[in-house]
Amino acid sequence: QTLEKSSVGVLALSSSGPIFIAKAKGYFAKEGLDVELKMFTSAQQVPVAVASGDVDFGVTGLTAGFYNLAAKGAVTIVAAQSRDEPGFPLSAYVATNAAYEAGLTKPSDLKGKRIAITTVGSTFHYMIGILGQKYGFTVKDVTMVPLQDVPKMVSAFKGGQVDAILAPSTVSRQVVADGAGKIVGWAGDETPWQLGALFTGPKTIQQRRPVVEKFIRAYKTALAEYHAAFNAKDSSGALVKGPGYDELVAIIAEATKQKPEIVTAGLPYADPQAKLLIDDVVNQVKFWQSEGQVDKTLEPKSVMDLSFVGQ
Amino acid sequence: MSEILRSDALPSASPSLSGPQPVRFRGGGFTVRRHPWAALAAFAVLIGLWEGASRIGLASPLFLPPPSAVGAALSVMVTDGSLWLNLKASLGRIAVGWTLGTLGGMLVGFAMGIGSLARAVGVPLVSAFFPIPKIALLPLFILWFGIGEPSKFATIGFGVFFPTVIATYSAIDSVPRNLIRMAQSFGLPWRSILRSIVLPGALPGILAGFRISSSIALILVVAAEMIGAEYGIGAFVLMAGNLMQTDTLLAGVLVLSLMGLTIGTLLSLLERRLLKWR
Amino acid sequence: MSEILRSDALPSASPSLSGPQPVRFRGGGFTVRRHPWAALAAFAVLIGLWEGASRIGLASPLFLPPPSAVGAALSVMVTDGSLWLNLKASLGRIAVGWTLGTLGGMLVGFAMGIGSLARAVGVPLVSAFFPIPKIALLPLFILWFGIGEPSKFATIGFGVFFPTVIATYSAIDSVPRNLIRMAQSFGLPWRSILRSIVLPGALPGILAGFRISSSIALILVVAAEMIGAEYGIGAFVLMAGNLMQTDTLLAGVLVLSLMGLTIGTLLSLLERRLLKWR
Amino acid sequence: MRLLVSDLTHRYEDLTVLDGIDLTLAEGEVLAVIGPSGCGKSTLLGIAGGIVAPTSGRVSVEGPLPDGCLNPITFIFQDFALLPWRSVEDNVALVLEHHPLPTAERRERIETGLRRMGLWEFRKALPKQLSGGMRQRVGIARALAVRPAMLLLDEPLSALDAQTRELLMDDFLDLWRREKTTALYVTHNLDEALRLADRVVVLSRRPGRIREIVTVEEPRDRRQAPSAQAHLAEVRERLWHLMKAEAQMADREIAHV
Amino acid sequence: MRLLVSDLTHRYEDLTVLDGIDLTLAEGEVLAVIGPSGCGKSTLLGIAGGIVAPTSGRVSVEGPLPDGCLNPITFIFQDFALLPWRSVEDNVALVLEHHPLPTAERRERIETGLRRMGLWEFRKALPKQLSGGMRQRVGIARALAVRPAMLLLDEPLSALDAQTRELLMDDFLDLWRREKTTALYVTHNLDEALRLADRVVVLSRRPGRIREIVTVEEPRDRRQAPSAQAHLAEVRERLWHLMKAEAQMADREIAHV
Ligand SMILES: Nc1ncnc2c1ncn2[C@@H]1O[C@H](COP(=O)(O)OP(=O)(O)OP(=O)(O)O)[C@@H](O)[C@H]1O
Ligand SMILES: Nc1ncnc2c1ncn2[C@@H]1O[C@H](COP(=O)(O)OP(=O)(O)OP(=O)(O)O)[C@@H](O)[C@H]1O
Ligand SMILES: [Mg+2]
Ligand SMILES: [Mg+2]
Repeated sequence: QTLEKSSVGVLALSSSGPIFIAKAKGYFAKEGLDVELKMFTSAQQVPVAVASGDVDFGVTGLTAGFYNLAAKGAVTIVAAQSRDEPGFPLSAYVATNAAYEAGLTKPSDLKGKRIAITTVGSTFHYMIGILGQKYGFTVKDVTMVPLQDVPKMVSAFKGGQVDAILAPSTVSRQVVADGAGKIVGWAGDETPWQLGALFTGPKTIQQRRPVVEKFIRAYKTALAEYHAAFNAKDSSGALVKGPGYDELVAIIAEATKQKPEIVTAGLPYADPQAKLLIDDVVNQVKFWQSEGQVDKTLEPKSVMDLSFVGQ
Repeated sequence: MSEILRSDALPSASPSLSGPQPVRFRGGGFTVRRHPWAALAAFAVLIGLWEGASRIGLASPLFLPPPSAVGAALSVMVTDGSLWLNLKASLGRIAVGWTLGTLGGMLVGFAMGIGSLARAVGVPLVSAFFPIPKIALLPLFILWFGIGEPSKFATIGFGVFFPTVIATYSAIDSVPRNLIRMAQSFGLPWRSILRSIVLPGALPGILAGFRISSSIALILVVAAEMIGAEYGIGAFVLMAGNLMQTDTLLAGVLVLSLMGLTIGTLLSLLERRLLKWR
Repeated sequence: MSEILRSDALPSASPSLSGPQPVRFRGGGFTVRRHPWAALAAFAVLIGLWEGASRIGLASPLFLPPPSAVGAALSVMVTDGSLWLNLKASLGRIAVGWTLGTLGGMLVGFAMGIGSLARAVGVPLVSAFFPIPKIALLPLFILWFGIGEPSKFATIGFGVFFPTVIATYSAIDSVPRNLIRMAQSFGLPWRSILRSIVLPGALPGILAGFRISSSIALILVVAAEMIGAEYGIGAFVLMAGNLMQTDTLLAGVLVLSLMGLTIGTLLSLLERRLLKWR
Repeated sequence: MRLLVSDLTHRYEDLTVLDGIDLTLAEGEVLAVIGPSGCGKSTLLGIAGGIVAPTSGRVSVEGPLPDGCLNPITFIFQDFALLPWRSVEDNVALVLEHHPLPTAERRERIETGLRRMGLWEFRKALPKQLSGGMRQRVGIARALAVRPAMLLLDEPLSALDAQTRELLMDDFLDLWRREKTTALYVTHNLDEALRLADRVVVLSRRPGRIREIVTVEEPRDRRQAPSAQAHLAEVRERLWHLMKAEAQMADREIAHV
Repeated sequence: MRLLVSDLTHRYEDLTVLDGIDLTLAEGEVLAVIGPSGCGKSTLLGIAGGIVAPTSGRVSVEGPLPDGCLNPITFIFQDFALLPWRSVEDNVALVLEHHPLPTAERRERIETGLRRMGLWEFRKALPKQLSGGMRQRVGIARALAVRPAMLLLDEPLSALDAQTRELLMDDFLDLWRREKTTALYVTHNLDEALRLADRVVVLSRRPGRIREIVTVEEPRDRRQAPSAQAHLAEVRERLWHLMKAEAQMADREIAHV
């Protein structure tokens, strides 16, 4: 029996772990799919690749660009990826030493500061937005400095040209270890939200619905395994190693070309049923619309097709 | 014989022309005729086809938004003031960076045009630095000058500097030697020769250099604004790209094209004013 | 009277020269003398000063690594094979993109050079597209051609296309009309005139265009590689900048400079071969 | 070959350049055309050679063609019009390329022309390697290669220095002594016209009209003799008298402030 | 002013251009220099004018200067050497600018020169708006503005067409009739030399040596007369005889294969 060909665009990050697991442990093959992994270097590119038909599926963080593609009917969310969740250190607010001494000691102090982000419309931009929603300020109250990529954010941070950055855990810890700044909070603790999703093109859903169903079944199997291994907590609320922990870390380390200890330090939370934080997705769309970066006519719920995960 | 004559100007089958034969016209072709409306028509047809293709769904509005969408995006830019904001930021950067680079380049170019030693030293240095794409130096400029305006000025300034140096010293080289000899033969002092002959004689070449350096400045302002710029046409286009707003992106590109055309037109006016004598 | 004569070629205080007076030399200056060693000396002094400044701690090695560190970084690139890997990637992209853009540009340029209608339509279109910095179109190209090689080829190809069009049709315009008239007066057919006169006559202009388009290709390969390329000198430089490895960055820049110089030299050789007749 | 020009008028857009020209060239005659700058001499030649289409009027030719004539009406240009990228022999070959000739004849035509102009040892040279005089000799060799019935010469010597000009005038005299090719010879130079032409047409300043046609009685080959000088000086005087005022005015008219 | 050239030799790097030139220009004399291309005529003039430094030999001047002379030795150039960005009057003004003159005198010098050359109505024109002949007239007006004691003319007419050349020769004759300025006149053109010069120096081809100095007996103003033609034709014959072989060889020597 020949396997049906399919492809998925991913970033080489731990958050794509379930895809790596499903591929490595043969869950796709079990469903009769031959899934090719295509690695991309930035979150912008994955939905574009889906939209242009280069790949069938994509898993990555949700950005304003993504919703614009969704608005034009190029992509649809079909399942959840990772999310920011209390107790899971994924993205940190990091203050420079100078800013810290000047009183930037907790996330709410970010109001009125210069913050480096990658690009306008990125996940970091939204995280500032929801932080503001929580503490009563808007994006206009901070100065966002778009620097295209994380390394440049770090150099601007180290050079003292911004007061703070929002950065992934590994980067944040490295910055702190270098003595260049202090972590003042974690986005997961402050503002839990739906960081990423699995998506495909509406055409694929229409024309190859069985493939989508098979893909998501395999994905959910891997996701459940991932959740059990990495997201388990003991009664005190501390994280513990779940079943198959080392095997799965090895798979992810191999796929992301990272050292296992780096991988273990930044494993995000993922819902075992691949269920989405629907309210947050709606909030995201509304936020981008209020920022003027997504078409106002977009109906927030229309970006999702939840039939596959049964929500 | 008749074989040979067949391909001739005179349609005759014999080596002698009996009666008078009119001389056949054999010029023509290779002349430029004017088609004053062709350009307008071409633009109209192009835009019409493009709009039509979008309307009947041949081109997805995501990949190629119709002209009407681009126009709408542009009018949004105009009404919400972002056009002016971004334009101002970019034009300011071009003005400062270009002026710095041009002044420096002309100074060095003049030294190289007049002084043999400056030239001997300068030419190889310039040829080594000139081919380096200045965007490759962006990371370095960010390290040196930070992510603020100075690094953007530096990127544009350095990009403009080298072509200006080359244009200036070549322009001085192209000042007719016979004019200098003439001035010497009338006993004009060195400074007069420089002021009255070398400078005005080098002007056309220097102005031609401005044309090149201004288009380089336009490229580099876009590149420089990709890093750490809040406003600016480059930042705007990049943002539109990131947000997958192709209509806005094309509106930004249109603005860039108009900026380039405007700068070019201004330079032409300047040339026509200053070089009336040509 | 003596007042007037004082500033003269002839050192005399009276309106008559009593005895024979030698004619005073008043030429000189404004001539280019050669200083064959100056360039080498300048490079040596520059590198020496730079190295010295780093050694005695005047310049921080992070911001301006000494030449020795750059050299070391370069030799690491050579030994670990990354130089070759990155160079190969960039050169491949330049080769494909430049060739596509040049072929297309020459085709369109020829059509515009020969056909009046093609010109009437083409000139305004080209002048509208030419000033757009091609990096601004990168997001669009990624959308159209994906993030792989095709979008990089397209960026380089489009960047090269427009200057080639302009160079080609200007080159055809600059083919001396008198040669075409001569050919017509000898009854040469249209195709012969095109092949024997227009084509070779346009060659110098086209080759001069290659010089511009190759340097544009070099800029654009760096720009294109800054977005989603694993290998390539542009990606390499960007990565070095991101990692704050200024020595590696400068090594990459050095490689770019050498690439530019090499391409320029190759074009000079080509010109000298093909345009021996000038 | 004879040339018949009748009631020829030419306009470039609004600029009338030639007005009512009537002219006949007899078989083997050398007719010089002189006239102030811009009076339409080159235009007249272009029309006679079929590379300018006249606004109105008739231009026709009749009479025998030389053996092997490939291009009855052939130009010799002021700026030589050599292809700089072709060697001397390839420049001559150019005008034979589109004719179906046996290789031997093709080679023979090239060699004869070059030898006659003393260029055989320079056949591999590029134009830039030659002096102006030799370049024009290549132009002549090229014209001879097509065995023309009529030569149209547009100031063929005015790009040369005076001494080379003297040498080339001898070459032309030699050519007409041997070949007797009909020729229309445009020049600014009275002395040139007086050395080479049977008759001299004087054109008025623009729009060019025929002011007078002066015949030089002395045969071409005897004009160097001291005995001929008085007659030539007289013709020269007459021509210069016809020309002077026109030339003065034409010279000032070019200026536009 | 008199010019004395003795044992002059000039080399450009390895190329010997002039070899052992001895020459004297008498007060008010017009001496023509003819010789084949590249024989060093312009170099000789450059040395006499002090803008080329000779390799060896002496060049000196003596004698009275005209009233108000600002630049005793003054050039007139083949290519006119006008500043294209300056108007006619400003081109003349250029050579007065570095002299401390009263404004009235400055203006008077410019006006006199321009009026004499018939350029006063064109004083605001740019060079590109003038014909070649008028451009050279500006060159002459400029030279006159400094009241020169000696004129060095380097083929001043060879960029002009033959008819304009005739007109300008009359201007020169007029100038020497009035001013009697000593002049060294380089030309390729025998007829020009015979019209304008008192004596004609014939140079050999490079390295230029003096082959002969021929005196034209007939006074300059009477040379147009029919009675003078025989003598002039004879001198011309002699000069051409001296030149012809040199010119032929020089013409071929320029070619390099
Ligand atoms: N293709 C053209 N289009 C418009 N005007 C032209 C064209 N060719 C020539 N003229 C004008 O027509 C006039 C006559 O030109 P033509 O070249 O025939 O004069 P000419 O007598 O040969 O002058 P010259 O002695 O300077 O060679 C000139 O005023 C010239 O500017
Ligand atoms: N600055 C220079 N450096 C080297 N060689 C030169 C220089 N100027 C002239 N020559 C050469 O010296 C020779 C004589 O030059 P010059 O200009 O004096 O000749 P000419 O007699 O005026 O020639 P023509 O009649 O062509 O004007 C020529 O072969 C020329 O190439
Ligand atoms: Mg003409
Ligand atoms: Mg000379």
